[in-house]
Amino acid sequence: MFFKNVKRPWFLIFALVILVLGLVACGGGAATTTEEPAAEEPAAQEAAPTQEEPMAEEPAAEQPVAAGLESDAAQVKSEFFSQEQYDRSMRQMTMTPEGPADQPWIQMLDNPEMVDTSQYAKEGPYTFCFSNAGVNNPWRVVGWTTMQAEADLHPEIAELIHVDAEGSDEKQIADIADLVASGNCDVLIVSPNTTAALTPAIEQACEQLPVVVFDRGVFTDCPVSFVQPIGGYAFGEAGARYIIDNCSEDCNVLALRILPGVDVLEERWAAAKLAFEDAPGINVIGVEFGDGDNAKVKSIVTDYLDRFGRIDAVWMDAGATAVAALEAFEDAGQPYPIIVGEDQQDFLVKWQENNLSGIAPTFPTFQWRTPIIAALHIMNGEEVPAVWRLPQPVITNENLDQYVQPNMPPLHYAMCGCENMPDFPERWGGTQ
Amino acid sequence: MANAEEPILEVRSITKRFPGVVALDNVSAQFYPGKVHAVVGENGAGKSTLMKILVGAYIPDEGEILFQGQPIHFSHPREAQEAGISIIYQEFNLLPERTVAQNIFLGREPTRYGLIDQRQLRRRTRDVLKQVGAEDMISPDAEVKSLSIAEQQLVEIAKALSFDSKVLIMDEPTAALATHEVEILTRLIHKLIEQGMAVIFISHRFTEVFDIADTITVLKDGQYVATAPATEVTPSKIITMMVGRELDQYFPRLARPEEIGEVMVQVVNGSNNKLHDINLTLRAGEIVGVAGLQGSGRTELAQALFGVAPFTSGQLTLKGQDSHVKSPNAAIHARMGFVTEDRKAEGIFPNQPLNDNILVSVRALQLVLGRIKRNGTASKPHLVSELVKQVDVRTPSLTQEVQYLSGGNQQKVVLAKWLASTCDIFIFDEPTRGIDVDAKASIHEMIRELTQAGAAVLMISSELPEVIGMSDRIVVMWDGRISGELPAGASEEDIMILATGHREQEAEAAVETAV
Amino acid sequence: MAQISTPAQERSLWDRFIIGLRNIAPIYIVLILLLIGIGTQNPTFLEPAGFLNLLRRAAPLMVLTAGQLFVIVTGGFDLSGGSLMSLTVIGASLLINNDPANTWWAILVLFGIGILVGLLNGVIVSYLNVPSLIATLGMLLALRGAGLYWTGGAPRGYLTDNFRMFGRGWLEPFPVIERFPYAVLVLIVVSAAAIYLFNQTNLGRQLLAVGDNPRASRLAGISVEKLRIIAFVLSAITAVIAGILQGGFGGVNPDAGEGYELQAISAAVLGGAVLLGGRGSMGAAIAGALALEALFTLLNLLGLPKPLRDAVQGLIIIGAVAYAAYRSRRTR
Amino acid sequence: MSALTWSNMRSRVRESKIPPVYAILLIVFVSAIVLDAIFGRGQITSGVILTNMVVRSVALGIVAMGQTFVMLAASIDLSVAYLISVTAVMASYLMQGDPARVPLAVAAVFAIGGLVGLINGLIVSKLKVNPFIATLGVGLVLKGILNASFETFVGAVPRSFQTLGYGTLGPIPISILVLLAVTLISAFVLSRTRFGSHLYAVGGSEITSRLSGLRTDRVLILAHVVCSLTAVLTGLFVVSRLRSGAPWVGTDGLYDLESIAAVVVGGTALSGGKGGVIGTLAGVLIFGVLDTMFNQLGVDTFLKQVLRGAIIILAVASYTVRSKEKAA
Repeated sequence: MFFKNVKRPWFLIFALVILVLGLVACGGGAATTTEEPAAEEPAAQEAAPTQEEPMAEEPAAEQPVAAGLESDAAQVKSEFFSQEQYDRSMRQMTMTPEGPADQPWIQMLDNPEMVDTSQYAKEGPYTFCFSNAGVNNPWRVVGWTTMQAEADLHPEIAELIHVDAEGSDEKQIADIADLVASGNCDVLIVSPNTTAALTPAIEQACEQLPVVVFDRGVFTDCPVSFVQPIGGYAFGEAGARYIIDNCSEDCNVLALRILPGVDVLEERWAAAKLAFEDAPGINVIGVEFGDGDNAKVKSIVTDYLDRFGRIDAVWMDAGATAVAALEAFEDAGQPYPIIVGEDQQDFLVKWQENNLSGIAPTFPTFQWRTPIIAALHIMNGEEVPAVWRLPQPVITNENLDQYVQPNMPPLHYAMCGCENMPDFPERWGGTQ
Repeated sequence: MANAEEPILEVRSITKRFPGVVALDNVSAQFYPGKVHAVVGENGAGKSTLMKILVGAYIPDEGEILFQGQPIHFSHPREAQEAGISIIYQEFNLLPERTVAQNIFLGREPTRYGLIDQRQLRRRTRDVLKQVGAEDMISPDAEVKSLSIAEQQLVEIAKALSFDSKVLIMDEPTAALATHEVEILTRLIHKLIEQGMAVIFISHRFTEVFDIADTITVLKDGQYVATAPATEVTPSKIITMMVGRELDQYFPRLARPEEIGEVMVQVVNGSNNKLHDINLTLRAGEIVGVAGLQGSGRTELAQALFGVAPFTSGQLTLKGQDSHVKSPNAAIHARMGFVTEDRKAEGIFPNQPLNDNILVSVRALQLVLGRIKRNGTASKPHLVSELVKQVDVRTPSLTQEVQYLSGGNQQKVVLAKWLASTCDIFIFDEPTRGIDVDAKASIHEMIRELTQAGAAVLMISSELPEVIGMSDRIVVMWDGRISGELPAGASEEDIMILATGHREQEAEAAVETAV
Repeated sequence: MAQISTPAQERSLWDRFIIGLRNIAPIYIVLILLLIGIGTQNPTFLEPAGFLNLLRRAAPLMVLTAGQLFVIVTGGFDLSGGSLMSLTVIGASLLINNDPANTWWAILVLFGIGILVGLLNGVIVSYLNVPSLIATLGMLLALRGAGLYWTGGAPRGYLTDNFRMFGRGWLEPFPVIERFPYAVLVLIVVSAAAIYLFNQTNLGRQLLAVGDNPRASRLAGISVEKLRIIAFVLSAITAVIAGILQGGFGGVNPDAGEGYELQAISAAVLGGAVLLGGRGSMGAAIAGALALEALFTLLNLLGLPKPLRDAVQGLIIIGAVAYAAYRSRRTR
Repeated sequence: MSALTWSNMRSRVRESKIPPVYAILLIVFVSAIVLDAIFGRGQITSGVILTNMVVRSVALGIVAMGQTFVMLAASIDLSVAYLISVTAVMASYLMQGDPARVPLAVAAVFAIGGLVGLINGLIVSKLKVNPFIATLGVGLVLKGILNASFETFVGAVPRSFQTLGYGTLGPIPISILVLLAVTLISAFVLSRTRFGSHLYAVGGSEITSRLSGLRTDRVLILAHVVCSLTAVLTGLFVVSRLRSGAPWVGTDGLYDLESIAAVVVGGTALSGGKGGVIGTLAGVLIFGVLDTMFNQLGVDTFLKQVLRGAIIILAVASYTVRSKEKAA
């Protein structure tokens, strides 16, 4: 009954305050969103930062990105591009790795400097501990399954303790502390959730026991060994190169990305952009972020087909949504484009069925085997490379057939190097 | 302190109108320090309105209020409190989850260095509790929800005193109290007036009015009737003053013997935690009035019959066969209807349109997926408009949200709801509370029509004239029991004697003296 | 106020039209404005095919919102809708296991699961008295895990074409426009059913009553618990349907429904539903969902960055509710 | 056996002033020890793991304290997760690893937090927008502004600042001391200041509070400000552990929903006016114990999530099941 009178002025004031906030948002408006890079989809997981130059924050992190769709890419380049690593990747793509060709997961590139690990040598059985950023997407699920299978191959590994941070830096830091504290671990394997955040925790772990880091790196060289394929530039370049070589004059290219801010994805795009820029007849009609969500990607592609009538090639920084993109063409009754995907089964199958002209650079899941092997070397006091650089095979129209496995789940990653392991394919969800 | 000749608080020719009603019509009164001033009158006589005006909860349309000789205009009860006029409403303003101390000094916590000074808080709480003589009954740190109603009321009074009030207003302070608790309150009030406080209180219980009050003012239908020293009037005189128009108020005729049919409801030794050995018969065609003070178990009786809080022992027979009405839904299946006392909380759906309000119970009996007619049922598609005509709801449209209707119209909507579900057993709890006079008449008319159509009606009311005027039989309740049954046309005194549990009181008095 | 002489149905069409116009929900106007805005940016959206595409895209959210409204009007929330959508997609890929023959019973099983989840929500709220916010929050967390635990981390099989048909397929040939998306067909059916249930049956009225005044509802013979449970079940069923549409449109995707629950609540609120119950319109809520989707599309077409889209969405939701609150206070 | 423990726990609790949630905490903890002894390595009771158990609760704990304030006032705050992100990013962006800039940065983020809290409070109290929607909207706005301005890790906090997250005072991690400090201060504010007492009043019954002359709007606004400030503190703690802030740290931690869950599990009623931070502390610790137990037992990730959800519901049900007033 009392104080009942309506406070109209308040209403207006707030309308204003809120509007101002809105404007601020526009002011800072970059073309992009950043969701949890970990939580959402494979490529984010594959993110492999450059582990050289310890303790360096990404240079461009200094000033916030402020740009619209177009200028965005340029910004990104300045932010993430490192000429020296770009050259390194390009060089390594052309090398022939040392080691058995049929076991890429124990191959090495760029004859790495070897570290003496005799100080860690001890008798088995061993307890391996693995702090995992998360198994919150198919790529990581396949990888994790593969790693377990690898561990099972070695009787001297009594136990593989696995703690899962569910995509949270905070949790993973605590998890690592737990593992170190428990004193059960003979060696610690870490797949960091994000590069910068996990560095301190891993530095602390290094003081206690040998550490092997893979997938993404950290800004420290304290781990005994760091396992990683060639990386983002190679991935991005391969796709772009294929489009450039196979697309006729005046070629409409749509670049589909997952989300900004994840270093490996930025590297892939930076390399591709570089390639597209000085290629004749290539016009990039748009760079869009699909959040790795099939529905979104499909909508985006549909809209672009509406607007431009014709798309000749689709470049993707991660193949998870390649099939959705292709379906957009089917639904619109348009011819398939030249497509850059990844080694995801559903894409490979579609590729083969419709014999598209496509290519699938990979960020191979067989890299999940290597840390176990490296850790065993360490336990045996054998040398391991400080940086274990793995090859990064590319699936092409020529070798496609050997990777298509219709009996495997749609989101299985062909480059798992697990075909000859026990319990294949059931253990990976496949059928005989 | 203040001398007794000067009124400390005075109202001069106050008038207050509400849509459809003149709540107060040119009322004047003086209240003196060191005196207890009882204001009596039926419900709707304007007592509460007057009190609310005194504390600034309402602003009078005409007239003025003088406090210590000065005209005052309160816009918020808080201001009145600070000036020294405190009121204790029937429904308490206490926070059950908080302690006594926190409640009493809410918003006025004593602080030291910006922090609540617990010690002082307790001390001051104990002081005010001492003033109400409850220092060893109530701990300052007790949570209010753990206290009895009586204790909570003492806390309310203590809260009022903590403003060191000069005037204390109590609205039905004894309504919810048991006899011995009333004694305590009485003593307390005497203590307060000795300290020179002016106490104004509203009550229906004449025993107390005459025990406590020095002066009695009678209101009737918003008009000032008389003020007299308690010593110079008798209860019966007061009653005739306040209900002076038994005869001039029109009530529909009572039921003729031949109209009264078979037994519809029979309760034998019905009991639950609130009710004891209820024996009640309700016949088709008759209105049984239930009189009794608040807290006497009237409402509980209704709830027990309607399955809200069923009888736990005893036997309930509906239309000849044993029934276990364990839920309202079951009651409605047995074609019972319950017009509740608290319309807002239990009767209406404020945000829903009129037609849905009326049809809600009918639909409750249909299949959940049954198709609805907007204004009726499959068999009677125009039911709503008919009922709206029948009970004469004033509304711009059938889809008007009922929150925008007047109280009287809302009550008619509730009635229409039960008419819609073709009940033949009706329970009315305060059917005309807060409704203006002519609406009352029409509702009385409808109730009688129900019985003439063969329904049985149980009508609870705290307005004696209503009970007397309407009922073919009168059941009086006291302390969860049926303390007596009276024939039609019983006098108010008879009812009051049963309702105030006189005999019990005398008995107890005897015991006390004996001890 | 004169006593009413002519009940509504006897009034002239014209009067009723005027009245109808006067209390038309604001969201419809907003929606029309948004569509016009889209049209100016890219006319194809207003051509039948383009518009159907927009609807097809919005279908999952609109369906989910319809279910969400049933719960909201009773004064509750259902936060578990989004993760139930994901569960549906994952479950489908496992149950169908690449064999089109399995699709039909798989769909049945999925609905079974959905109904079970709804019942669980309802029972926890009605009988354990757990506030729906917490109950369904717990359910959200649980379902997230459950789906993946069930399939061992990732979807197991492909979604067969006959399953995906609902979200992706077309009805062809179709008069005028040569093809008509099944998704829109499903949308129409669900909306019609929801609107029918909400406006034409006892259910809708009783749900409103429960949300408006639970005590009075009980005294009027409504069994409050039962209705709350029904509301949650309906919400869960729509979540399953939304999941089937989403999975059909996009294909296997372990987190197809992420964030949908909050969008659905926002949409319902945009449609004028009141969060503490007792008020809401099914049509307006569904329109609200479409409006939300249209808003995203428009901001897309304007080339506005995604972050800004979030901000705008936030502002619009607050604004809408603030305006509603302001209006209701003024009318008091 | 647990039933037996439960009953005498309850009687014991009823006598003392301890919130009932501690009974649940005890049960969870005991069963964690037992399970770990049977299926695990029985290490859960080792000092380091115990401290770690608390440390992993700190970030959630601090913000949950603030969440308790708003929920006592019968409001709710869904914007904390984004505010935590904003704080983490702004802090490391402003510090740029330079110890000299720490005070400036801290002052700045607290200012931002205060502003956000103010806006939340004003929208809820003055515009009468349902707090769920209001804070959800504000959260989206924050998210938008943040993502429009930052994409990834920016700047860094100086090593000195990391002592907040990693430093220890003797054997005890500073972070634990921070959590305890925040808890005690909050408890003190709630029990000893007028604001605290008014907070309970407003949550208990706004009408009664008004009639008692309280400025209920101000109380509500202040509560929201407090909540936002604790979110900022959490943000600072998180960034001190992560060394550098990224726009996703807050949402990744699920701090919004989990803080609400922790508060309710801690015995504070969604309807307000009942409960307190001491209970919330236990609510938070329960999550910590569960995480540790799951790790020690190597429970499957996805099963973990299921269990967590179920336990939240059961814990809350254990209070509400007997309560008369129906929830919605």
